[in-house]
Amino acid sequence: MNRLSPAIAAEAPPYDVERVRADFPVLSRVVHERKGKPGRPLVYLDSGASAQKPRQVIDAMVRFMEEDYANIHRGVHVLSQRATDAFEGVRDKVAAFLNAPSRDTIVFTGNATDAINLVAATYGRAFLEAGDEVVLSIMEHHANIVPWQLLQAEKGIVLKVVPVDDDGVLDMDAYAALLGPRTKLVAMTHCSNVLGTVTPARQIVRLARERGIPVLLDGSQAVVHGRVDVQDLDVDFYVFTAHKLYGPTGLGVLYAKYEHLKRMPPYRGGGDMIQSVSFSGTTFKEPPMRFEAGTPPIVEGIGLGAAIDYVEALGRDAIALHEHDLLNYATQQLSQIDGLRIIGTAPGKAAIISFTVEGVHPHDLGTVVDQYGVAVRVGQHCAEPLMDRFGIGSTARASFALYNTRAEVDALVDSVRAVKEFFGA
Amino acid sequence: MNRLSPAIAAEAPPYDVERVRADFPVLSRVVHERKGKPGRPLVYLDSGASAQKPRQVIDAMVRFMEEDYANIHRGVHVLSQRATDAFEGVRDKVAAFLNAPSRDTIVFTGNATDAINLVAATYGRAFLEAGDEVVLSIMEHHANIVPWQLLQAEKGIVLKVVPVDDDGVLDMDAYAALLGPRTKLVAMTHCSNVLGTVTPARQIVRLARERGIPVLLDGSQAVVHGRVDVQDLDVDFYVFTAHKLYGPTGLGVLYAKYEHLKRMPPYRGGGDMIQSVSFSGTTFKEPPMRFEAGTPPIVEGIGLGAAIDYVEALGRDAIALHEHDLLNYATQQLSQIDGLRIIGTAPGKAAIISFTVEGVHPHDLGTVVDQYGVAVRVGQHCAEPLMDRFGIGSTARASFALYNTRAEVDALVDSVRAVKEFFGA
Amino acid sequence: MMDELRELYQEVILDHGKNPRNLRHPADANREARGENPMCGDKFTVYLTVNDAGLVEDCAFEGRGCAISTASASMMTELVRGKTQDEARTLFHTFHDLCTKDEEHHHDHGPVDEDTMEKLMVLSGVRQFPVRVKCATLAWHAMNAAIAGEAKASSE
Amino acid sequence: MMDELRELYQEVILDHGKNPRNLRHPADANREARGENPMCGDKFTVYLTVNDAGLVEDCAFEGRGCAISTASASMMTELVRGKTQDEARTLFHTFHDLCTKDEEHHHDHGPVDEDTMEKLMVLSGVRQFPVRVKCATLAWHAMNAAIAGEAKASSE
Ligand SMILES: Cc1ncc(COP(=O)(O)O)c(C=O)c1O
Ligand SMILES: Cc1ncc(COP(=O)(O)O)c(C=O)c1O
Repeated sequence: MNRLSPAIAAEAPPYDVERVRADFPVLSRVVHERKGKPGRPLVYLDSGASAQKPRQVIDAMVRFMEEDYANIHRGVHVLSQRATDAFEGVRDKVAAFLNAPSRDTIVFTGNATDAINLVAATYGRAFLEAGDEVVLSIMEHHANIVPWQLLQAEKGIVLKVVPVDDDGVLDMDAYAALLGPRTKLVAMTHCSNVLGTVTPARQIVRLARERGIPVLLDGSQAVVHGRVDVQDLDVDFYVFTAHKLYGPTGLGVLYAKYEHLKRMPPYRGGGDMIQSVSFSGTTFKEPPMRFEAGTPPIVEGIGLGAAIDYVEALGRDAIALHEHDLLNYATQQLSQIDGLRIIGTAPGKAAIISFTVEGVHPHDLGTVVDQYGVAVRVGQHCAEPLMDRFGIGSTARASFALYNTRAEVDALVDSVRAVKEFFGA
Repeated sequence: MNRLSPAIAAEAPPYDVERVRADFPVLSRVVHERKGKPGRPLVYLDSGASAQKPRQVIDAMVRFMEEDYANIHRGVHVLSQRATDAFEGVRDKVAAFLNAPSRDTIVFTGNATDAINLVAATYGRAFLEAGDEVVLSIMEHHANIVPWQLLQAEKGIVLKVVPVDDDGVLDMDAYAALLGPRTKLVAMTHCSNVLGTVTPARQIVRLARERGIPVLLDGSQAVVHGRVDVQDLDVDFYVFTAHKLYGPTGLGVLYAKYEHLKRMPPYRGGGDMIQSVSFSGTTFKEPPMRFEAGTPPIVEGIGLGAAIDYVEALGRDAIALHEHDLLNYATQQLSQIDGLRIIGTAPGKAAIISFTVEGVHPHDLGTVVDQYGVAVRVGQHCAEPLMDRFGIGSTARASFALYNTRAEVDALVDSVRAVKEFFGA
Repeated sequence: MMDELRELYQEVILDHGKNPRNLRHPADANREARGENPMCGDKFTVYLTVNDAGLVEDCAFEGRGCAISTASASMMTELVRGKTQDEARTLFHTFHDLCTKDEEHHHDHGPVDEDTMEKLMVLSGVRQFPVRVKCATLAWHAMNAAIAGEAKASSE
Repeated sequence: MMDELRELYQEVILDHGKNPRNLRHPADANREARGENPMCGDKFTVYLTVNDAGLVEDCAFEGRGCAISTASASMMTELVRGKTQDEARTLFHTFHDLCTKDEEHHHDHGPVDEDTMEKLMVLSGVRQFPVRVKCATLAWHAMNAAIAGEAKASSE
């Protein structure tokens, strides 16, 4: 993610959030309607868990299923050709989205979790040995912890954990110090789903590359909040998940340098990833097909293509600017609430705010603000080690997306005040 | 799959295929329209590769994305609760569809391939050792071959292959003879995607169970063409894929006896499958959650639920009866074409017809009939060993679904005749 | 909407949530079990002192969670104390039904006195908030596990 | 629609498809490479006899596929024979462009005589049938691999 330069900001057309909201059917929903009671307009501040889908994405999936659907890669008939072209076209689109050097570096998976497991199960299992070290951070999502722990249990690799300071800033000195002769991989978040911290990806990669260590970045949150250029980052593996990018569930993306893909053994076995099958010996296709076994999430691919088109049309810088404004405003408004503590105050962070309120458990807070129509996530956010680091069991988290408004920030703030009143906190 | 009893046939309401067709938007499509030329109505005979989706499935997915979408399992807000209830409700529906003893025996995966890989990578890797034997058949889909070959390469297990006779009937004597003291698993198709052969699943399971050997059945084709009762079959693992059952891409199902799931180590690591994560030790959830890492194919789950409702509403026996009629009619009509050879003539087979035409390569046939609007699959159908068994490189395959008609069979037959004329064969 | 919230967070619950009773580790406890809710990170340990006659002489807990789970744990310790193991089990199953099932599906798990039943009813306001049911039943599962001699509540 | 089919299956293709030329394994072949199309199962082996001066003295093939791939292999053997290795490579790249790229994206890979070009054009009718491009280029990839000294065509 590049920082926004003021030049870009000045050139940006005015961002019409109301027009944007009209693209998302669910945003006009009223919740908690009950016999005779009017209910509350939905204030959706849980896009960090999963983003809502614009009409354009839904329509693209519907149109595809109504007009061009067929299984791909194996058919000579017209629908299969059209479906194959459409799906493989999305591979080009994803490559362009990440500025990947070639479409063959893009592997489709089930979600971001699956993409990281792919790397652990193929690259990790093939090239890491007992005693080899994988460096990750204390703020990783479980998706970027547990696959390495499974490898640890199987192969005896060692996990090294980079700490964060009290603001949630990655300790780069500690990071540099942890890189050693046994370090065989760095697996690090590009943006924390709890703290909003954007990690200094270029520096992370540079330090590792100087020592010949490959780097995987978990971009599940990062691609949503800013521009990503895998060539500029010179990163080895980059992972994200479609459903957080306003796209469908059931689809993730792994970018990997072709030189790695080329060496990696297969992940799952089955149709579409083979060159030739016989009981005396089976051969596999070249990447990326080698890693895509069976019928892929075809319709979901079409949806992701539409989602990328959608954010590109709005403009990724414009989106970042809009979210930045929401982040600033929300930070300022929430900070005025007594007893409210924001967890994660790194400079340049993404539009994610985790917080606690003294005297109120996040879970109770979540239930009460929900009654006001405000959807925030409460809990550990799949980042238990980070919770332990901050000595808390859980937080409430508001995450902002391209369709949120300042009025929704106000609704959040009002509902948190109501919570405090309700619990006398 | 139970054979249809005449009693059921007599009671069945008349099957209104035109009303059914109206549910599938794509079926009214015209293909190969070109400047001034009218094009041909689509004759979709490739449902064995992937089935088209009824309006009911598409609508359910759209409605869910427009009204109730959120990430599941982790939210206290109303959308997350509704989404969780809807998605988990599908688990109940799938359990009922297979007559599974409990919802906890249903694991969602990415597709059927993923489901078989799950069993190979967890059950197989944990409980099979060098020299242990897995028995499968010569007519397996690559999805039920390659995962076992990967395990073979890793652990030195041995694959034993049950042959078929010239009709494509599984050689049950050979099967019984192959079951030995080292046999640790039987992995067998319940219905061949090439031959249409329905394997005698109860007998397969019974023979194995007498020797204490667990059985996996690949039901990817079987669930589409008939009723499946996993308890009646007493099968250990049962696998299918949503997109062939008129449901969405990106979703597969594994049924497994709970006693197995309970013992199986995790598959992929990540969020949602853990009980507690820390760098000093992570614990996993109970099945089925242990096997579902990260954000699942949520919207796809909703679609599968609607697909199951759809086939149940039409009546699975009524569908089977309709397909049976198409199969008989097509077999009879195609058989009248000189030089046409049907590969797969097992009694009681499902509505799938593979064939070759003397003097015409299937690939050329596919291209020509496509120009007539007829979509058949040509190639190896991900079953290369079976092709070798029949001494052919590939076949053309027409597969029939609940929406096909006798008129479409006629269109197929006419187009094949045109092929012969075209190539002077 | 505040009606539903008041239904869930009745005064007695807010009180027990803020000032939990029996939040301690009894030195003579001879049974204990942990319960945890992976969604919110709440963790409780429930301690029982069961005498030779099978009477629960003491019941206490450690850990902290949301208002619902804390209040439920606190009230539970008061309800279980002085009951036999069988009666405690009855309470667990009765309460579980109250929280998770429509009335027509409630089973008769054994007699529960009126006063206790009233308290269970208060806690079962959670039924209107399905996602909070795990909070309300967390300590109860642990208690039930402790009686069964398990170290960990099996349900989540 | 039959127009397009006739465009793809021109008489010369149907002829070469049915009666492939140079379908044999030359005893003096000193280069060979396999090519296979996993979609349809077609497999070809292409044999070259290259002399010290780099001239392709003989070109032949074994294996069988669809009319398109067989005809393409057959016609290729005739076109490549008597050409230098460099010329054969030029033919491959020129043909590949014809089959896969719009005219404005064709590169100049070297001179191709008119007669040969005409035959390549006939084969490149496959451009209208993208899914058949692999058939038309299968043997060519193998030929190109054989020249490069590889045992297997790398592209699919
Ligand atoms: C018998 C059989 N098994 C497995 C599969 C694999 O299904 P999927 O590609 O959805 O994983 C298929 C379909 O391709 C099949 O027909
Ligand atoms: C930083 C981060 N990594 C990984 C994931 C996992 O994504 P998924 O659940 O789609 O696999 C998430 C979201 O849950 C995330 O926020």
